Amino acid sequence: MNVKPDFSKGHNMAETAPAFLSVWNMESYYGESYIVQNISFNVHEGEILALLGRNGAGKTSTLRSIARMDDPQVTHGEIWLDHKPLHLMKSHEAAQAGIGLVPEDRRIIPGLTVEENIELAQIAPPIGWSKERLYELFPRLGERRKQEGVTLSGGEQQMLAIARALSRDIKVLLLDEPYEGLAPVIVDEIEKTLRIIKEQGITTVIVEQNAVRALELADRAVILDTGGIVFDGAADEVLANEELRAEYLAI
Amino acid sequence: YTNEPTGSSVTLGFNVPQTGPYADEGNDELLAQQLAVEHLNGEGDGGCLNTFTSKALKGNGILGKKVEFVTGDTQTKSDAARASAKSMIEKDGAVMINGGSSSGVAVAVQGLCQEAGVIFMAGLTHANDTTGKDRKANGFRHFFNAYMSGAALAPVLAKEMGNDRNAYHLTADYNWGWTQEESIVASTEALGWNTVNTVKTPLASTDFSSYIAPVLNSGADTLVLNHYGGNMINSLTNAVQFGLLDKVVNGKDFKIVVPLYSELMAAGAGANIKGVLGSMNYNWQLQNEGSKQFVKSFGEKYGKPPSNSAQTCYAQVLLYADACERAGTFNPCGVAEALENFEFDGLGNGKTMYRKDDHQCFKDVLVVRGAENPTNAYDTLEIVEITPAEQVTYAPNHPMFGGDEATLGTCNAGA
Amino acid sequence: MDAFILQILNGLDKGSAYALIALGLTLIFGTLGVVNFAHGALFMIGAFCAVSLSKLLQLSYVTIDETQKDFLGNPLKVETPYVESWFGPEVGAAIIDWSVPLSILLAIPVMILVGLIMERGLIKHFYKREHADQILVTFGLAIVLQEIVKYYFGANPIQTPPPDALLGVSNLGAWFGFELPYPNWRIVYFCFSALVIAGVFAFLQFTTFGMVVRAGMADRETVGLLGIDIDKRFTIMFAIAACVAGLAGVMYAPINPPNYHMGMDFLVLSFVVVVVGGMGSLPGAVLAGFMLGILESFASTTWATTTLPGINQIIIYLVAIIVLLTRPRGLMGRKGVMEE
Amino acid sequence: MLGLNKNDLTLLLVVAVLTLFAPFILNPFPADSAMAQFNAGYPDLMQRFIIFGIFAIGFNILFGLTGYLSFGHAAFLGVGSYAAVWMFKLLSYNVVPAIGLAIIMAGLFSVLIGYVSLRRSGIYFSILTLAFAQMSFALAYSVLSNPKFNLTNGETGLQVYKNDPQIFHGEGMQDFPHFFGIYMNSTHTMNVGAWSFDFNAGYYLCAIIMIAVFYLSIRIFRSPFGMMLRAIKSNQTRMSYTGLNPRPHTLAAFVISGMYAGLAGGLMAAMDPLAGAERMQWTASGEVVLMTILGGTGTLIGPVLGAGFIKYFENIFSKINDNILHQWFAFLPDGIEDFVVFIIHPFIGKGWHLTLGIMFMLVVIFLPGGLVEGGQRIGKWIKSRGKSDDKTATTEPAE
Amino acid sequence: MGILEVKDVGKRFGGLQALGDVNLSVKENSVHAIIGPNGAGKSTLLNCLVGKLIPDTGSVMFDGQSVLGRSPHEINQMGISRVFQTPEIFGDLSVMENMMIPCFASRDGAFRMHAVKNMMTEKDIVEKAEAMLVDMNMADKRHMHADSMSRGDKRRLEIGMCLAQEPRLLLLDEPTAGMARADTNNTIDLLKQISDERDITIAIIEHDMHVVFSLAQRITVLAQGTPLVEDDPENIKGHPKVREAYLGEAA
Ligand SMILES: Nc1ncnc2c1ncn2[C@@H]1O[C@H](COP(=O)(O)OP(=O)(O)OP(=O)(O)O)[C@@H](O)[C@H]1O
Ligand SMILES: Nc1ncnc2c1ncn2[C@@H]1O[C@H](COP(=O)(O)OP(=O)(O)OP(=O)(O)O)[C@@H](O)[C@H]1O
Ligand SMILES: [Mg+2]
Ligand SMILES: [Mg+2]
Repeated sequence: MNVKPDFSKGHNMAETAPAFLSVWNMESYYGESYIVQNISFNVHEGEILALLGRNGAGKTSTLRSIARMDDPQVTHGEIWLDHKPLHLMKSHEAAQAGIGLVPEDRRIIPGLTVEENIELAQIAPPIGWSKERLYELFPRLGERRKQEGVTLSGGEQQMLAIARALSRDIKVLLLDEPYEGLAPVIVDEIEKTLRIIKEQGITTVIVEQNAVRALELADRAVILDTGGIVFDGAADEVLANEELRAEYLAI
Repeated sequence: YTNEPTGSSVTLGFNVPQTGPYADEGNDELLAQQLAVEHLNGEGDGGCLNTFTSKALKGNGILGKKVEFVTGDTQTKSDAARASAKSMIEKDGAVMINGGSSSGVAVAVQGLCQEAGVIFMAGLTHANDTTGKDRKANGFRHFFNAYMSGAALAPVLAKEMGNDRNAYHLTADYNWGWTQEESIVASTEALGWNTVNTVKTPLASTDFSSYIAPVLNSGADTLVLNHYGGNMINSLTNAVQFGLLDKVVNGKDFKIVVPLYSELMAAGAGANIKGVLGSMNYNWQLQNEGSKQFVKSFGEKYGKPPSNSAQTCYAQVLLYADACERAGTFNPCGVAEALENFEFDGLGNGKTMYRKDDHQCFKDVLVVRGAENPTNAYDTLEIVEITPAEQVTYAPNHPMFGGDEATLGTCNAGA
Repeated sequence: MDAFILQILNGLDKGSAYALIALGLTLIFGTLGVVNFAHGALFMIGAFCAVSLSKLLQLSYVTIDETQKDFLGNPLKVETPYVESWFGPEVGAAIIDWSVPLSILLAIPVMILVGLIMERGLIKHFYKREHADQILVTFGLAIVLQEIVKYYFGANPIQTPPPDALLGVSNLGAWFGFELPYPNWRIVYFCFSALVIAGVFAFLQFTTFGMVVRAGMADRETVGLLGIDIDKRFTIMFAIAACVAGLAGVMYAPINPPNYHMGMDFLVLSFVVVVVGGMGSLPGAVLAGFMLGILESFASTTWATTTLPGINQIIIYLVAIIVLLTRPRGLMGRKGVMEE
Repeated sequence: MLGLNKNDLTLLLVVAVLTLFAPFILNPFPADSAMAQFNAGYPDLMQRFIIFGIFAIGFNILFGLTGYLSFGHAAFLGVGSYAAVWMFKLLSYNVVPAIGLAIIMAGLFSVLIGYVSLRRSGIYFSILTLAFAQMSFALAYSVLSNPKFNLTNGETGLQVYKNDPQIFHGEGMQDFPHFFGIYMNSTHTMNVGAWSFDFNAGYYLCAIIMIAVFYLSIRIFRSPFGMMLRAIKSNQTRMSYTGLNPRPHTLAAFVISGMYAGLAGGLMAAMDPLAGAERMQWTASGEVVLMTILGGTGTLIGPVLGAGFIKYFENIFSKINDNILHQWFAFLPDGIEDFVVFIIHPFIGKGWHLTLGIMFMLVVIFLPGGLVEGGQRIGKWIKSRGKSDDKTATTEPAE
Repeated sequence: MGILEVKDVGKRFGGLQALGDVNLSVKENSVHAIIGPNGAGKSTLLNCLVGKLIPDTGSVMFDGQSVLGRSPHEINQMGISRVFQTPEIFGDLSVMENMMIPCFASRDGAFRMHAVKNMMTEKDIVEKAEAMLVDMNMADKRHMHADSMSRGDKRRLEIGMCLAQEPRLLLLDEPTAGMARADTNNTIDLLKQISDERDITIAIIEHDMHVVFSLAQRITVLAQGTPLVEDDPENIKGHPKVREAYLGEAA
């Protein structure tokens, strides 16, 4: 199932990376604890990949590793984005290279208004969607633009977090549980948005507990368990596979 | 008795500020003390051993024992000073403690030495209390005091500024400041001066502008700064900044008086001290034999003239050693007895006497003035008057000195 | 009446010293979240830039003058500053005279350098550490800086006068027909502070820099995710703060002669100012600086000290307590900054 | 035993043994040797180690557990000292009432200051405590020592005078604090070969009290109350939404630590009957903060180590002068000797602050958990080298 | 008369009327769900109940007593416990200690000096906390540092902590957000069991309709700060207004 990229040519990955985003033998640690345990997977340009698994499986850690956050520390392996070596970058460089992460607790910046939160994202190049366009997509944010970001309701914050990512010209959008805390109508909205984003050619990795919804959206799925990959294949395959569903997704 | 020297050497403890604002003052004291030790041990040029009227010292240590010393840091805090004095007494076996640059420390360490049974030679301490209400049988002061400053300054002030002046006092808000203010107010009022106001300034003040400004409108024509060290440097700087010295009030030129001067303060205040009057315990420009000899020894060794605190400590170390020789023992009670009512000359201050009743030393007091045109970094002050000792002498039970209640107690020789 | 105005002026003057130090401190403390006990030392280093420059300018060569004698009776060594021999006695003397204002030129690069080294070499590693650790390390650093200065310059204050032209007093009341003499240099100091404060405000207000740094302080990680190299900005911010402290020090030197522990004397007070102003608020720090300066001035008047003995000793702390009890976050503090 | 688990009990026993045998341990060098300068086993310094240890242990109960950083704890130490000296002045030189009153007064004072200051948290709290302490200092230094109303005797420090009432001071008693006739300054010196060891009554009084209060602090750390305090540090919101009122908890911790400070102040006066105002200054408050952080915040033994470290520097390093250096390096050829002395000179004697500052920085940079962490690392290293050594237990208090 | 009576509660934030005249009555020993779009004011309402916010108008009675003007710990001691939208736990403490603290709070009240007792010798507390951990399926994590758990686990711990207090009214703000399906199901079972077996009233805010419809006996729909409808789950499902404003096609 898991197509191992062919790295036999050594480290000349810039040309040989088999996919748009390649994670190869990545290992990450929080201090002493070994969390992401030697995982490899590929995401192709323009596709939506669902990254699934139980609580504590290591999904967040994987996304954070790709976005080159300080924790967890990637101690081994390589990450390539569009022929650029992410594993050699710091988080702000990764962001400039085209990574956009919507973190699980949204991380709206306290002390800044909605608008400032977006403006902040548009300081470093490359810039993506304009404010107007974002407010069009999320009218709610437009209404609240002068309010302090952290006082928004949970759902509004989620919108802001996504808007903030889109306001940058990103190549890969990493979404950590984007539906969490959102009203069903909004989830529908966001799902629609994600499809729009996909049409724009943005590659997406989505982590979601609502596995069914995520799988309906995704082209491909990777299932993690205790830090390792237990499945890598087409999204439909998961829905079809009774065993997988029961064992790892409880659906 | 405490720390009786049994070997071939005797240890003295030099407890001076080595950190904090008075570190330079302390450093000067330490240099002088080391010089004294050298001279006692017969090294160097012998310094004031050549001029000292008592000839008991032979340059072979004290009572034949080589003089060694330990040093400590008072940090100009009573607690720290006591800790370091204790360590010298308890750990290093010091039989005498010398040094310091503030009255608080002096009183605190004096009390400690009394309890521990060693001799304390007080170093720089100017408050009346040290040999006033806080006098102790084991403690001796070579430095002059606030009363003496007042008594010495008064005639000069009268001569230079007349008997009709309005004085405004700025006083550091702690013991020494108060006693100095009290003394100066008493002696100037005796001249016929009027005291317009006395204002207490916090010790921690750095900027005195808000204390200086009111002087402008107070009708005062004289400002008395009962400040020491950094306080004095800043208050004087600020006063000059506000143009006080250029003013004419009540038809008289405005004057500033700094009752207690030191060389370091003068250096710190720079050009601002020009013409400002004050008093000192000693100045290297004194031309008596002892002084000339001391300045030569000190200057040749360290390349600068000694400060008055340096001279104080130097003289005290020699005096202590001499008293031991004359008493034939290091026992503090014997030494104290030898020092009491001891009269001598040749250590730089001219004729000097250590009074038995309160262990205060009596000698001439200098009135000095900030030099108008100093030719080098060291002659920032010029001597205006050498006030004879008689003129500054007072009764041991003077009210400013604890009155009849103040007692020395009995000498403590310790364990 | 004029006594009253005089005290207000004194208060403004004191206040501008407080405000300048507090401004730098609040940039580091309220914005970067680092409890910088070495900030006072930066102020002190600034002042010693002025001292050093004036000493440098007075570097002299020695000639022996047989006609005069020094204190030991040897021939006097006469020192002539090199600048005087290079530029002629008049220009040389003028340069020496203007050494304090000139040292601004020296202080800016020096302070920026000190700031950069300090941040890159030390503080950087402490952003994520507890405040307690920051206190210990910066306090250690402050001691080290102080002791180095003490080693070279001694413990005694060093008189650093302003240029002769700025010595003396001006009558500020002349236009209004009454006497209001005020020292020139203090007026200069006040104007200079106002300028620096305005400059810093403008920089933070009219550029996104301030917002980025505030955001970075609240959540470094997320700001990094948005492609911003927050470390670089923190470094710049630190250098600016160091520079502000240093300039405050340079200009303060003629007011009161600098000594090696002047930083510590101001340190506690400037923390009080920052906190009374409210954490994270620049205007707060400035406002609190001036407020405390003026209150302190009034508390030292004879009237105040006779009505309430000792009020001049405690006024600042008393006001701090009252403000903090009535306004939870100081005068203008923002919510959530350093409250845990 | 004693209601402690095995680790804590070992820790307590080790501390007890170390303190009781301190006169030996701190005097490792023969009295006449060149290294004798490094001996710390003389009564005054040993007493200081213990007293500041108590102060820091108490401070740590507040700071280590609740995270409330008080910058005014020295005020309580000062109040304790003044209370004790006043007892000496009024009653007699017996230390029991003096120490008792010191604790009570410091407790009352801390209720007052704590009640007000604890209305704020974080830096606002720190500044409030600082402000109170600085006010107390300023008042003690000048206003309260005003001749008409002399409570503190200002700069000089409060001390006992001959004409004080001392209503229970018996005839023929010495003028020095005593514990029912055992004088605090009585010292027995034991000479063993070249070594000399001092056993001082005051020290042992302090030592016994410290072991007791150290035991108490272990109990507090391990108690539900201690856990609540840590919970407050971790998340006050959760705390109040769990039905617990953070305020009385923190106030209790504040008062307990204030009383520890008062005890330390009382002991200080008992060892040396003079109470100086600078004991209350912010630098003194800052010092206990530094001690605690340096040793290891929130650890049981850390503060004591930190206190020892700083006091050792203050008392030992400040006393090393060039003369002593020359003695040490006398064996070197003259030129090299002078050079070595020249290099070391800035760091000793009047340069002891410099060394201290450098040590502060080195410790925080390389040992984020303070000296305790250093101990733990050494412990681990020793363990990894061979079989475990019992002594490492001292450095392994929980948390 | 319900155990919780909310009368005409209103709350403004600046220009925004977050709550306007909310009336709500929660029956004793029932499970009452509050749903509604993001930003409807659900969390705000909860905040008014537990003393985090003070409403501008109206009254809140719990068991016949007003809660207004009381501080959070007093309200909690009355028997109201709350789970937050973003987990609030004692991050620096171990999981076991986290669990013991509410046990102490319910036994000893808001403050009690136990300064020299050994915490581990409090048998009843230890047992109760252990039992609660077992109930929450977290016994194996007992010694973990609470902060280093994944978010789903933190949420479960928080619920456990609230239950350990044996409150009479349990307020849950999106308790299963971010929880894996399997754990969500466990939580549903747990909450069901609690409401069946113990004398406990539950008010729950949730966007996961699966959870809502499995648990709730009564549902209030809040929109723009005012209750839209209050009804039984069956009726809510079919309610056209609710479908439009909130549920979308997903229902
Ligand atoms: N800061 C941290 N320090 C130590 N361990 C951590 C930290 N954060 C997470 N972990 C551990 O790493 C493992 C993976 O966590 P991660 O957050 O990646 O899981 P997840 O798959 O995102 O779970 P969830 O669905 O609950 O969000 C968990 O076992 C967790 O305990
Ligand atoms: N402190 C505040 N200041 C200003 N506005 C606020 C504040 N708190 C909440 N609001 C606003 O009040 C409205 C209601 O917020 P609330 O958090 O109660 O929504 P909610 O119903 O819980 O939404 P969600 O389901 O998304 O969590 C929101 O529009 C929010 O932006
Ligand atoms: Mg996650
Ligand atoms: Mg909500």
